[in-house]
Amino acid sequence: MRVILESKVRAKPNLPIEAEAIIPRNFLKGTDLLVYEGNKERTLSELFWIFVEGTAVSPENIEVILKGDTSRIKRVGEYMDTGSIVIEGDIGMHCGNFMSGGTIEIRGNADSWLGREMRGGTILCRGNASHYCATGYRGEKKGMQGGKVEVFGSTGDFCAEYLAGGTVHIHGSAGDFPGVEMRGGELIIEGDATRPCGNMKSGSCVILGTVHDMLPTFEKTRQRVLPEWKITADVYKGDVANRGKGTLCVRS
Amino acid sequence: MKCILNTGRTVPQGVSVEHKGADVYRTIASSCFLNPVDMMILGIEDGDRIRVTTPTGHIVLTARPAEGVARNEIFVAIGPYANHIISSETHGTGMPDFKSQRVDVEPTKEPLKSVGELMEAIGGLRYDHT
Amino acid sequence: MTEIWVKNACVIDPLNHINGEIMDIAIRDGRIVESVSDRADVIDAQRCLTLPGGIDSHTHVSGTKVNFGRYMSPEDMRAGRTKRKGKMHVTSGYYVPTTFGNSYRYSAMGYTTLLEGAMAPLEARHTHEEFTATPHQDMMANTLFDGNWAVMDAVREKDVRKTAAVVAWTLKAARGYGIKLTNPGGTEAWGFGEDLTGIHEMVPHFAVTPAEIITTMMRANELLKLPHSVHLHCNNLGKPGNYQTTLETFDIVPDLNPDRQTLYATHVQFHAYGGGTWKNICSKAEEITSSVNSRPQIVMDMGQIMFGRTMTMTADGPMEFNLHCLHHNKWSNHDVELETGSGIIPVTYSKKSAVNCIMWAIGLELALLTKNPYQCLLETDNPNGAPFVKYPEIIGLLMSKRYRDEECATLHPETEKRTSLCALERELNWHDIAVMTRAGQAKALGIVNQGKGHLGIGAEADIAIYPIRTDSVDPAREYRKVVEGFQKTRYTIKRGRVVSRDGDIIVDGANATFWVDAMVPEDLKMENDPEFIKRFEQFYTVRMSNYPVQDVYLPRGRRIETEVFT
Amino acid sequence: MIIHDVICPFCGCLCDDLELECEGGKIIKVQNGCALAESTFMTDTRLPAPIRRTESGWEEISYNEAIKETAEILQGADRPLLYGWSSTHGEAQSVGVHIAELIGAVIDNTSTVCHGPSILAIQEVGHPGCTLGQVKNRADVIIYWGCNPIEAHPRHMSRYTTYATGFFVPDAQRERTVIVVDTRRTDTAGIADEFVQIEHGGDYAVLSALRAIVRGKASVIPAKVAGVSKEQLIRIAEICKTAKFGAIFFGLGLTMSRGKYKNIRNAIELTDELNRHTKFVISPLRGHGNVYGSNEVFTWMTGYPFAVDFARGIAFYNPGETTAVDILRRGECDAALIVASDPGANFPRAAAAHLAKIPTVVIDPHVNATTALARIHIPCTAAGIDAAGTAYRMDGVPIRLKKVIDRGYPDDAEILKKIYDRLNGGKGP
Repeated sequence: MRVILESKVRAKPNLPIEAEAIIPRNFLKGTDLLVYEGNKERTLSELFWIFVEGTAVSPENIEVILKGDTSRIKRVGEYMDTGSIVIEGDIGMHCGNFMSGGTIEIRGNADSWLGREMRGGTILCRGNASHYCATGYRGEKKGMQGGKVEVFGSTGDFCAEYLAGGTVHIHGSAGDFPGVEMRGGELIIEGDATRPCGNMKSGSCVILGTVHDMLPTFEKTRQRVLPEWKITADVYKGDVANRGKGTLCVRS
Repeated sequence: MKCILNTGRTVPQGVSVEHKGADVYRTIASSCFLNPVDMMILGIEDGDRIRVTTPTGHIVLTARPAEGVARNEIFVAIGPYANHIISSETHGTGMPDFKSQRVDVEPTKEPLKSVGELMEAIGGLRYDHT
Repeated sequence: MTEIWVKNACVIDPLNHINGEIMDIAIRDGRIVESVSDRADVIDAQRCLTLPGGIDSHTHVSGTKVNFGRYMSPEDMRAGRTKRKGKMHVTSGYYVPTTFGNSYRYSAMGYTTLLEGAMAPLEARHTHEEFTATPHQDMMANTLFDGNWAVMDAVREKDVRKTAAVVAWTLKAARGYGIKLTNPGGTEAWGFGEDLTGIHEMVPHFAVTPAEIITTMMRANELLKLPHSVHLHCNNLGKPGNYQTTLETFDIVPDLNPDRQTLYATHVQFHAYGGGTWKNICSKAEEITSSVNSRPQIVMDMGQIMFGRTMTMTADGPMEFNLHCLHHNKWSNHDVELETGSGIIPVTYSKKSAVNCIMWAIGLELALLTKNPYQCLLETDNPNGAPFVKYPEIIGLLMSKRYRDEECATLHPETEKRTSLCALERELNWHDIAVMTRAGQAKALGIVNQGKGHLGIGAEADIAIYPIRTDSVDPAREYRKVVEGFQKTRYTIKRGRVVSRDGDIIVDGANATFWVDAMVPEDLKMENDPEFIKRFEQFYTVRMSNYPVQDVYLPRGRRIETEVFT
Repeated sequence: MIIHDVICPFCGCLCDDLELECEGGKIIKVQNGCALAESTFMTDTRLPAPIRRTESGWEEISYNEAIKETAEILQGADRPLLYGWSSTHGEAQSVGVHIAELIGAVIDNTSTVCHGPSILAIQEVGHPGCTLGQVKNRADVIIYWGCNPIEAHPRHMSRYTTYATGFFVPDAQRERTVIVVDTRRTDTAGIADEFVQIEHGGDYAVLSALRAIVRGKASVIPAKVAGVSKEQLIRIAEICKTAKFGAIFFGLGLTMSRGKYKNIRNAIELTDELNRHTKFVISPLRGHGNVYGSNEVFTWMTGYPFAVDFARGIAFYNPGETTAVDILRRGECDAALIVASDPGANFPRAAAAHLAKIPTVVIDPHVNATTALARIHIPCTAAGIDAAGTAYRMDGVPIRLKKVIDRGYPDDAEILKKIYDRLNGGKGP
């Protein structure tokens, strides 16, 4: 089954919409869902043109497609466990929060907190992702714990903060402090990064581009060939400031 | 000249903070402190005007020498002048780069604006009162 | 004039020797009376369990430390959020809820009076501000004296009268209720990063010992005729082998008051550890309870822990730092000049941890091994051992051996070897629970004559009606029903108004704050003591005139004046 | 008339030992205060009456009209923003939170552009701190990092640190070592025993290096970190480890520079590490007089110290998303109520500009830059001058601000209550 949601023109287009109801499973029972625009409750149909094609008996066969201006829509795919969501343009904050299964594809850019506290499943972002891509919530000890986030563009600052499990793969560059407070999982940055892995405890990070402002508290241990990336990398252990035992590999 | 814009509180700024329409506040909030060597390179003297530019916009300030300011850094008291050119990006933290805005500094003859003018430039209407 | 007629109530009112009688209760203008007019609102209790309003005699719900626990825990705030609903404000938080969260949830459980366990006098104003935002319970604040410089000076001079004078001045300034000692002397040592390891060790720079502080304060407390006794958090909290310190402390407690205990020892579970390391820690609940069973001058509370995530917060700064070094989670510390300290860290009590399982068992052992329920009160040192919303589960555990056995089966196997819990057959009855959750507290806190903790004529009409039929529920078998029943009252009545129905608050709160104005002879008034004033102005960072809490902070203050001593 | 022990409401020090001389409803002399205190009390010019911006300019209106129109603006809004709060008392802040909860607003206070990042750091690692008297009575090592108390908190050093006589530090100037860390050689740096000049944006690296050195891992550290020599770092670490009681105070140099809250987190973790050797505490130098009070009040009422979003009925918090600058910069809010602060002057232009595009109401005793951006400005009392109320000092000590004179203005808490009542259909909170 295919559910196409095309955003309607709004009187106040800057108002954020919170739409955690947009997950494949919810469309099994129809499209009578509630979302929020600013501090007002709205029905899905007030904000979207809704087209449903075909039927489904189980949620894994449901595909939700978002069209139009979706850059202010937050929480799409929150707690999603199966099925797929395709966003043709940009998507607002918190897309794929707490996601545990299924696939989200964003053809445009993603705003901050993409895949926050994710447990499983896959998020593909064809454009750029803003700050706090694949991270956690304020004060919580663990960020993303499982699954995969792949960003084909670049990310903003604090990417993969508190990463505890799963894989984060950035094809472009990451901003300041990627992998800060990391305690597990794998972070791959094909482009450049500034001050990577500050205060990391555990986990591994590979950076293929240039590292700016490498922190002074990483201990260079050896060189290693990384066959999957076809490079030789300097291998650092750290963060020493934090009794950390993480691995940071930077192209030699 | 490429510099980093640093802002902060000062006693004169604090003393006049509730008198934003007053000339004294304008003088304080539009003063830009530079390292004397940088001033020499720019070819400006104490009291000359400079134009400080960022991707957000530009502002005219009065240059003042200060030994304590590092080379390639400028210091302006917190307030509407500095904020006229500081980006509103917060890096997801809520806090703009009040102390690490990259700027371009050049001498100018353009006049200083008043706080009222700055507010009117963004759609406000000054209320004259001191 | 408002009147309520509660009929068909199955009342347990231990202080009035009523145990399960079906009776009616008449309420007029906030008090229990002989009879009401026929215009009274009628509540049919339908033979449900009806008790005096619950009293928590040791909880952390208001003030600097509690609020800092909230401030540093956005991850907990999102755990318990509710929307505005009728008279109810928004609430957030599970183990450190907002003030309204605390008030609503306590009220839903039938609690109408709370004693905040620790208030630093310098920051008392903060506690009182939060009291007014905790509207459905009458509040009182234990006032911290453990590292008070003026007290330690008087103790060193062995001057009980002077000690009493300092206490009286400070209680009045802070609008406090009673004397709290938290790791006496230890919090001062922590000012320079040290701690004390026993009650006979000298406090650095002050040349007094915890034993001297405790003893002198007990005498000063009785000299001042304070309603409550000294309220003590013993030294060495949470350390394996600390039961010896606890027993030594109990040994120095005289019996000075015929009406109530001379010492209230709080969260004793945390002070009842044998062994010498975390590897060989074991229960010493038997030793502790046998001491308490032979000493009517001591009342303790359980300090029960329950499994799950919570926050520890105490004035015991050094203990929190030690705990932080074990847990490596976030740590806050807040020492208060000339007075005390405090520390906060989040913890998770896990069934996989032998230590945590033993702690859990010890709390229950204390309650089951104490013969007189008036001597072991039920609490968790909220939120240190667990958030107070776990009280109904504790009641269930105490009333049902079967429930305990089922829980024990899921615990670390060491629990059975290093505690005696599994061997204890005792199952507490409804009356015991009523004592341990209200009558005992009222007696221990000295508020029976304020009309608290009982349902006699003239008492404050604080009443909890639970959806429990004691004639048809067998708590030993149907413990789930007991737990559920105590989670949500059918009615909570506070000072003669129904404030909560089936868990929902239905009116705006109008609590009172009790505080003690202890009278001292003219020559002992500290506000006239030049040496005291000089030292105050020199070493505090607020002026003495700005220190006392103004009356505006207690919109419904209830001042309790004591008789002057000679 | 002389009034003793008056509290200055200007900065987070809340000095409470001022002497004010009043005559005929006017303050004519301030003693014991700094220059900031003197101007706070002496040159207190107010907006005389409520004003409204119209097509043809500003016009005076009555309080009733102003309150009615404010309520209408807020009532109709889909995403109202209530911002400011730090220069007024807790009583007004608390009504503000109730309004936010009632109408589903975002409420934020000035810590958002001040020590908000410090709060984020504390939420990650906690805060080993103390009241200022502990520092005064015990500290033999004082570190000012990224702050300039001589300019921003002029009496901090004489009341609480460098020059204050303490119980265990009777000869303060000789017995206390003062370290200043900054990118600028400020006046505060001038009085330091040790000045550490860091390259711009290098605080995090220097803090990490210090942590490693304190842990005995100096071998990993390169010869220079962000412009600071390894020798100096080792010397600083040694001074700290051998202190009897050390206190770090930090300011906007850490919160506003690159990395923001990560700098503070690192400083807190350094403090934590030092506690394994001796006693160490750390504290932010809070700016506005009662900004800490706004954090306290917000926290006990909503669970969060700032940036609270009630749009969904429950309280939601996520700085970067629910913070005032972000909401304005994204053009989200469609009405604003600004109380006791001046975002027009203190927010980046793009954020301030949005206030002029939407109906904005200012409640503040003084005309400020935001006035020009507002539709309505309602003058009120100034807490600590003509209104009494609660304020929290930078270390959490609550102090009652005094009303020293009467100038005939209504209290902002009263104005806010009236707005609340209108919004709530005439019923109180």
